[in-house]
Amino acid sequence: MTALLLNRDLLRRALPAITLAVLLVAIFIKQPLAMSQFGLTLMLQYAVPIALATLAQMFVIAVNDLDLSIGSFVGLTTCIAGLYLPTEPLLGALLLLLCIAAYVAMGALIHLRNLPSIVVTLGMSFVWLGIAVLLLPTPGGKAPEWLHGLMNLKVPGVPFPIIAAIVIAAVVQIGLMHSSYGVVLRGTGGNPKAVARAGWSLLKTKMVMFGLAGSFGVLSGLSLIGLTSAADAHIADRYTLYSIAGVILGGGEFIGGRVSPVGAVLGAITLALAASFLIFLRISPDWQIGAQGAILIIVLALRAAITRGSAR
Amino acid sequence: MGTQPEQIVSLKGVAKSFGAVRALAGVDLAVGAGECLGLVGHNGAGKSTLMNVLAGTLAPDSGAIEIHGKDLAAGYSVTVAHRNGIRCVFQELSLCPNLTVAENTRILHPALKGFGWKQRAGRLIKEKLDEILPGHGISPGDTVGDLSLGQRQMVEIARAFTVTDDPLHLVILDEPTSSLDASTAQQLLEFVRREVARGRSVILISHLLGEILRYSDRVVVMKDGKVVAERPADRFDRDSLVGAMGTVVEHHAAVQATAVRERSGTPVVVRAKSALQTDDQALVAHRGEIIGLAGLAGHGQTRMLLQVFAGAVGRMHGVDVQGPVAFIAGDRQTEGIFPLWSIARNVTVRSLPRMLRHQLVDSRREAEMAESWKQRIKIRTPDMDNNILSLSGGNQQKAVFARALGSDAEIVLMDDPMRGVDVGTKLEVYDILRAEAAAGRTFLWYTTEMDELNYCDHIYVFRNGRIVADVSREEMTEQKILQSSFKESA
Amino acid sequence: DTKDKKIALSNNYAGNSWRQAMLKSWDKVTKQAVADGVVAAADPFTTSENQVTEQAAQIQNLILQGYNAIVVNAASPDALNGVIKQACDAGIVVVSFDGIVTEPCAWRVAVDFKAMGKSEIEYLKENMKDGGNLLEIRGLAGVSVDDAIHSGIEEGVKENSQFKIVGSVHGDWAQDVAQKAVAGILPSLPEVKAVVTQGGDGYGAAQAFKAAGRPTPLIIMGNREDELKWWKEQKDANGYRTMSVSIAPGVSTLAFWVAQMILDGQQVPKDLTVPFLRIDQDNLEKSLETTEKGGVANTEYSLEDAKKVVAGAK
Amino acid sequence: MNATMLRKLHQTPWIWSFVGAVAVWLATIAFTEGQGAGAIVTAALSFACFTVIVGTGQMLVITTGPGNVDLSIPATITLCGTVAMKVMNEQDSLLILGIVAALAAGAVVGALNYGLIRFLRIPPIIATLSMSFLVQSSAIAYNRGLRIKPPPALDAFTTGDTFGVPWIAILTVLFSVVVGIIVGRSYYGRAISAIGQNSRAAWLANIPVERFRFLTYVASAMLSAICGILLAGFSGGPALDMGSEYLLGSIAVVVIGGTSVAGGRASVPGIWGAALFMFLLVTMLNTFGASAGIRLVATGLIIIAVIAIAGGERESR
Ligand SMILES: Nc1ncnc2c1ncn2[C@@H]1O[C@H](COP(=O)(O)OP(=O)(O)OP(=O)(O)O)[C@@H](O)[C@H]1O
Ligand SMILES: Nc1ncnc2c1ncn2[C@@H]1O[C@H](COP(=O)(O)OP(=O)(O)OP(=O)(O)O)[C@@H](O)[C@H]1O
Ligand SMILES: [Mg+2]
Ligand SMILES: [Mg+2]
Repeated sequence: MTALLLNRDLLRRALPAITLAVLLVAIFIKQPLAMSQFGLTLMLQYAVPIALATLAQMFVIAVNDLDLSIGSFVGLTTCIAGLYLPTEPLLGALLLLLCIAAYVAMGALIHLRNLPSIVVTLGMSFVWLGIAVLLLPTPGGKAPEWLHGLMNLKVPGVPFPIIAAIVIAAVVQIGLMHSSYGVVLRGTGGNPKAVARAGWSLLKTKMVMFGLAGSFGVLSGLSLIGLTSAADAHIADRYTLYSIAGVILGGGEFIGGRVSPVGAVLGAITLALAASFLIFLRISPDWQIGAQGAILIIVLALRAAITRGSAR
Repeated sequence: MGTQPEQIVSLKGVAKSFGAVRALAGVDLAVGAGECLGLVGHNGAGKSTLMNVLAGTLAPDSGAIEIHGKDLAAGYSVTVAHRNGIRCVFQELSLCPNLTVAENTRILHPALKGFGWKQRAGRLIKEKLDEILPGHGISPGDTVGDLSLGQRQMVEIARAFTVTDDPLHLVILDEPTSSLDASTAQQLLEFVRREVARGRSVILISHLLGEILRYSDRVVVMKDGKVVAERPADRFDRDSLVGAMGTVVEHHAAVQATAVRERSGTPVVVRAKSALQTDDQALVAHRGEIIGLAGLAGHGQTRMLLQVFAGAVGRMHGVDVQGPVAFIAGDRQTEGIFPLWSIARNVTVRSLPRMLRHQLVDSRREAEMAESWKQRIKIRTPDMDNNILSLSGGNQQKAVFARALGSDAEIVLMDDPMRGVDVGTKLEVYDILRAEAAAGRTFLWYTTEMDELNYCDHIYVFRNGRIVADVSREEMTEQKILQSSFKESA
Repeated sequence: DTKDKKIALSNNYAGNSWRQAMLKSWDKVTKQAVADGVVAAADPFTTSENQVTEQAAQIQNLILQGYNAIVVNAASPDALNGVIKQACDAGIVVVSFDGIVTEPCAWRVAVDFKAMGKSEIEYLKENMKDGGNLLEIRGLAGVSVDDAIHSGIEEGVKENSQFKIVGSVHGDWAQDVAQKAVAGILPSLPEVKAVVTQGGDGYGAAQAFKAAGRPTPLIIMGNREDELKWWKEQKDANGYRTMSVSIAPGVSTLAFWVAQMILDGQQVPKDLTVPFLRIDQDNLEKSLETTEKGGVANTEYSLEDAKKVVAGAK
Repeated sequence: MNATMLRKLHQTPWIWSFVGAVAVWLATIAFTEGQGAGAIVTAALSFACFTVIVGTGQMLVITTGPGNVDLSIPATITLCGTVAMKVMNEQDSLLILGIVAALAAGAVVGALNYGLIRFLRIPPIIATLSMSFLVQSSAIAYNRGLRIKPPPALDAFTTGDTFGVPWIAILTVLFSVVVGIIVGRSYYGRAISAIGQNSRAAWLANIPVERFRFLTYVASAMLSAICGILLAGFSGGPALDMGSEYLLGSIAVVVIGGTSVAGGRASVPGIWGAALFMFLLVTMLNTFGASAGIRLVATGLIIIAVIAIAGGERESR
């Protein structure tokens, strides 16, 4: 009985990894070329900024909120990075810090006025986009050299995106899941009243979590412009939905503070790879969009099948 | 207990109102070192409110909070309370379900940080759990959400007694035994006595007067926001205590008077077999019977009730139910109340299909039902349109009770439904149950209180998800039930 | 000789009629080319949203798949440069069209959107001698095409002070959004003599004017069949005059032939310009005839056309 | 007196969306010195209808509990608008058939949404998002974005008005009244509120949880279908991107209108207030002639301001 329970729990935790593995195998079968350092680097490069954005979303979801602005926020940070970092690095860094501060303030506002985060972040998504359009009415800007170099780093033997993903996942996993303050942060999502009754400030935990979300949003923007080498206000609009999907794919839940950083990173990579897989399948353009939906459904249905199969 | 021990806390003239409701009308309360103070009173008397004030989670409207002789009322907060060695186990549990047992321990102790904190937290809570309840089967790595209600209660209590940096002088236990079975409760209370012997103080709130009388040194009785009696425990007996609470007792003898009925006299309305059952033993209920589900907590009684419920509203293998059912949840927080709704809506939700006129809910009939149950089961509120959360815990439970009793259900499933209900109300509810049973309603009643089994016509004892004994009313003795509860199943 | 070369189309959006017509033209022309053995394959790929990152990932996968040339309609002129460079480095010919890219290693089959915007004002200059108030319907803020067309219009207005833009709304290139925005701003505007648009919003604007009970101004159309049909009705009823301009969806086929020529080893300059497709009062009927019902006025290109464009650029 | 009024205000958070709507309208006509005051309201009324219709569906879904949301609304609008126009084929005689076909298509989408959520246990947000991709593809494959004119009767109906009050607005107000009654006083309304607060407690209170969830998702998709038909009639034919602005728009009006995001509490009048507010806000900023960037920033800040003034959900213990 307990063995079965343990097993199911283990399975549940391993699910994001299993899903990813299945997808990778399918890709390798369809396109053996992908199974090389070059191939993996190409396929996974763009998963890095998505993974960072997904982690940003995860911090917010962990305290029972939802961030509908992360996509346009990442867009804005690419604009700031593209415009100022190469020429006026200090100003650029300052502006990026200001962005993070705005996120902290957003968390404080949501907590103090007890507002639905969906509306506040929806409103902020307009604000971010508006500022980005004001800064950069038409795509342009340029990634600073060091950033471009970093994102295109070649490490012999291992594709760089994989190293990046492991490092990112490990740092957040330790910080949030194993550190002692991480417990308080997650507890805020699980039972805020209990955390408050133990004498912790909920305002502070909210602000910390939103600050972390903002920081990872900035990192996502930086890594993104390092790849694209130019900025665009709309560059990451899609990240909002992707990041939410990534968190859920990674085993997170919308309420109750149940999240998994490693899962979220795996979820983000899975999403990125799912799109690649579709391209290898060569579906008629009419159904290429639909196939994206279908693959999401299949991936998640797989989860359901595994958890249910083991539950019996 | 003759000499007055050193005082730890002393509340003076504490008053608190919620809108029109005067929850505390100037209360004085003092706790000495090394004392177990029993606090009793009817549902809504103001016990939890007073404890919330003491724990720093609720600011009083007026009054002094003296700790070790110093008035700290200004700027009093949870942190101040903790720093002064006061902890509280609240009536509604305060653990984070997404965290592990060890992590929940860490939440209470800012000092548990740095390298290896997880091991330290785990050790701390494990030692305490072992001390209270050897063989508890809870590991520090378990996620709290996966534990049963009783286990969660154990964890929270054990957590309250762990010590790191801050001193620990007083632990408030607000109905700690409500979700525990009798033997676990006993172990817990023995532990409380040991702590008290070590010089710690405990405030114990309970509606099980036996516990109060046996384990506390001094008893304080509250009524309508005031302290109405205060005496050493040995100067109270059950009747005088009940009398002090303002309840008139006349029912006691009546229990034995119900005639024992022939089992086969009425048709079978429920037949259910547990999935874990290896033999043919099934739970059977005839119309008009009160069936008791006994055994230690968490041995499959709730699961059986859920199984019967699922069988009644849908289809379920091994379950045959004749007639509409209603369910009374004991874990009211997670499966009972609708927190956004008024008390009235919480009461009527199960009966809405009956209250439709032209497909719309008839608000007059709804109000009528709410009002009549307010009277019958004595829900203490100025207005049934108030939010359900404005009720005291016991009164919330009464609303959940009223929901089922007021419905058209012929079979009522009760999952330890008296949790937190005060003595007076309990006695009245027992009367209602018997009257309803006589009128043909069937009750399946899981209870952790041995006394309540006296009201049952037939009892099934559960162990490890199985029925291990099938006891009729005549054969029933406490001895027999306990024996079967511990018996390794055949 | 390109008969075993493979060409891919990387498209970033398929959610409007223009893109659908573009895909259809591609399909028609390249199927024939494959059947004739000109190239081995010409597969179209499209992403669901107008997103740089999705398209970048898509192009990277196309690189992996070993295509010899990639024809791109890009989501952003600059932001795809990273991946375009990767493609070039892998020896792949990249030809961008419509949404062009600035990466120097790629070819561009460009439409001068700025000139297109300016041509709208120039038309008005000739047909509306005493000038007047203009309403501008723009596309999606922050996107380069919107900015280019807008700057053309702006420049035109600056040079012709008889015109004044009294209102400007963003219609996001979606018919219903444009209609909504126009309907909202219209009551507060003085008399509007003409509406300048970015394509496809003309009919919605006409509806909004009708709903508000205002006289119908001169509305520049965007080659959609419903716009042309409405124009024709007005023309027959009261001699309504306007013009219609847009980029032909079939430009994808031109880009295809350019890619084929490059693969064939021919010298092709990096920057090519295609004229936009313009419909005037006199060729309205003819264009309407050849436009699919509910579709967009279109022209498809042949190899000869492509050669002419290339020769013209040399 | 003042205090009780304040408390009342606090209990009806949807008031604020109307206050916001009136405020931006006043600001607009102050700018134009009164010009077009009535016409702006007329326009707002007709465009708000579409948002209100899909917003109502979204509200029902959101009310059934945290995490429940319908992201397939835009694609469903597109598909059903296309199906309707294609079946109607510009003929009044086929009007009814077209409506039935579109509604049926909507019902199928809703049922599939529910199926993904229930049987494959996919979280609603992803289930409906995935579904929307499939639905969008179906719309593309079905008609490839060609624009089919609505039949004259539909055109006339959707654009008609009486004394400046659009017919569809009258109809939509009636519809809202009916939904208001259903949500407030029918068994279904009570049940989804219960499910939204605590679905397990609802199940234990004998509420047929899954049946009502199914109904809710189907209702949302069918309302999208109705919106698709009306929108196609109103704007002269369906387009592939015709629903895209309702993705976030439908959620925004629901939440600004005072419905609880965490589920359990619905507010029908609030949807109207919020829909009018959103339209008038864009109109105001357009009228002021602000640049796109400023417009976006102001839109965001004003939305946040309105919701912050209205205040969040109170906690009662
Ligand atoms: N947040 C609140 N809003 C309104 N009324 C409240 C609130 N909290 C408590 N009350 C009221 O205060 C009174 C005292 O409640 P309290 O919870 O202290 O009772 P109790 O003695 O603990 O009862 P029980 O035995 O049922 O737990 C009750 O009448 C209750 O309805
Ligand atoms: N055996 C069970 N134990 C606990 N919870 C259950 C059980 N079965 C169902 N539930 C909970 O109740 C919800 C509703 O279940 P159920 O299938 O009975 O709904 P229903 O609305 O009655 O279905 P139908 O529309 O077919 O009548 C489930 O989603 C689940 O959360
Ligand atoms: Mg209490
Ligand atoms: Mg059922």
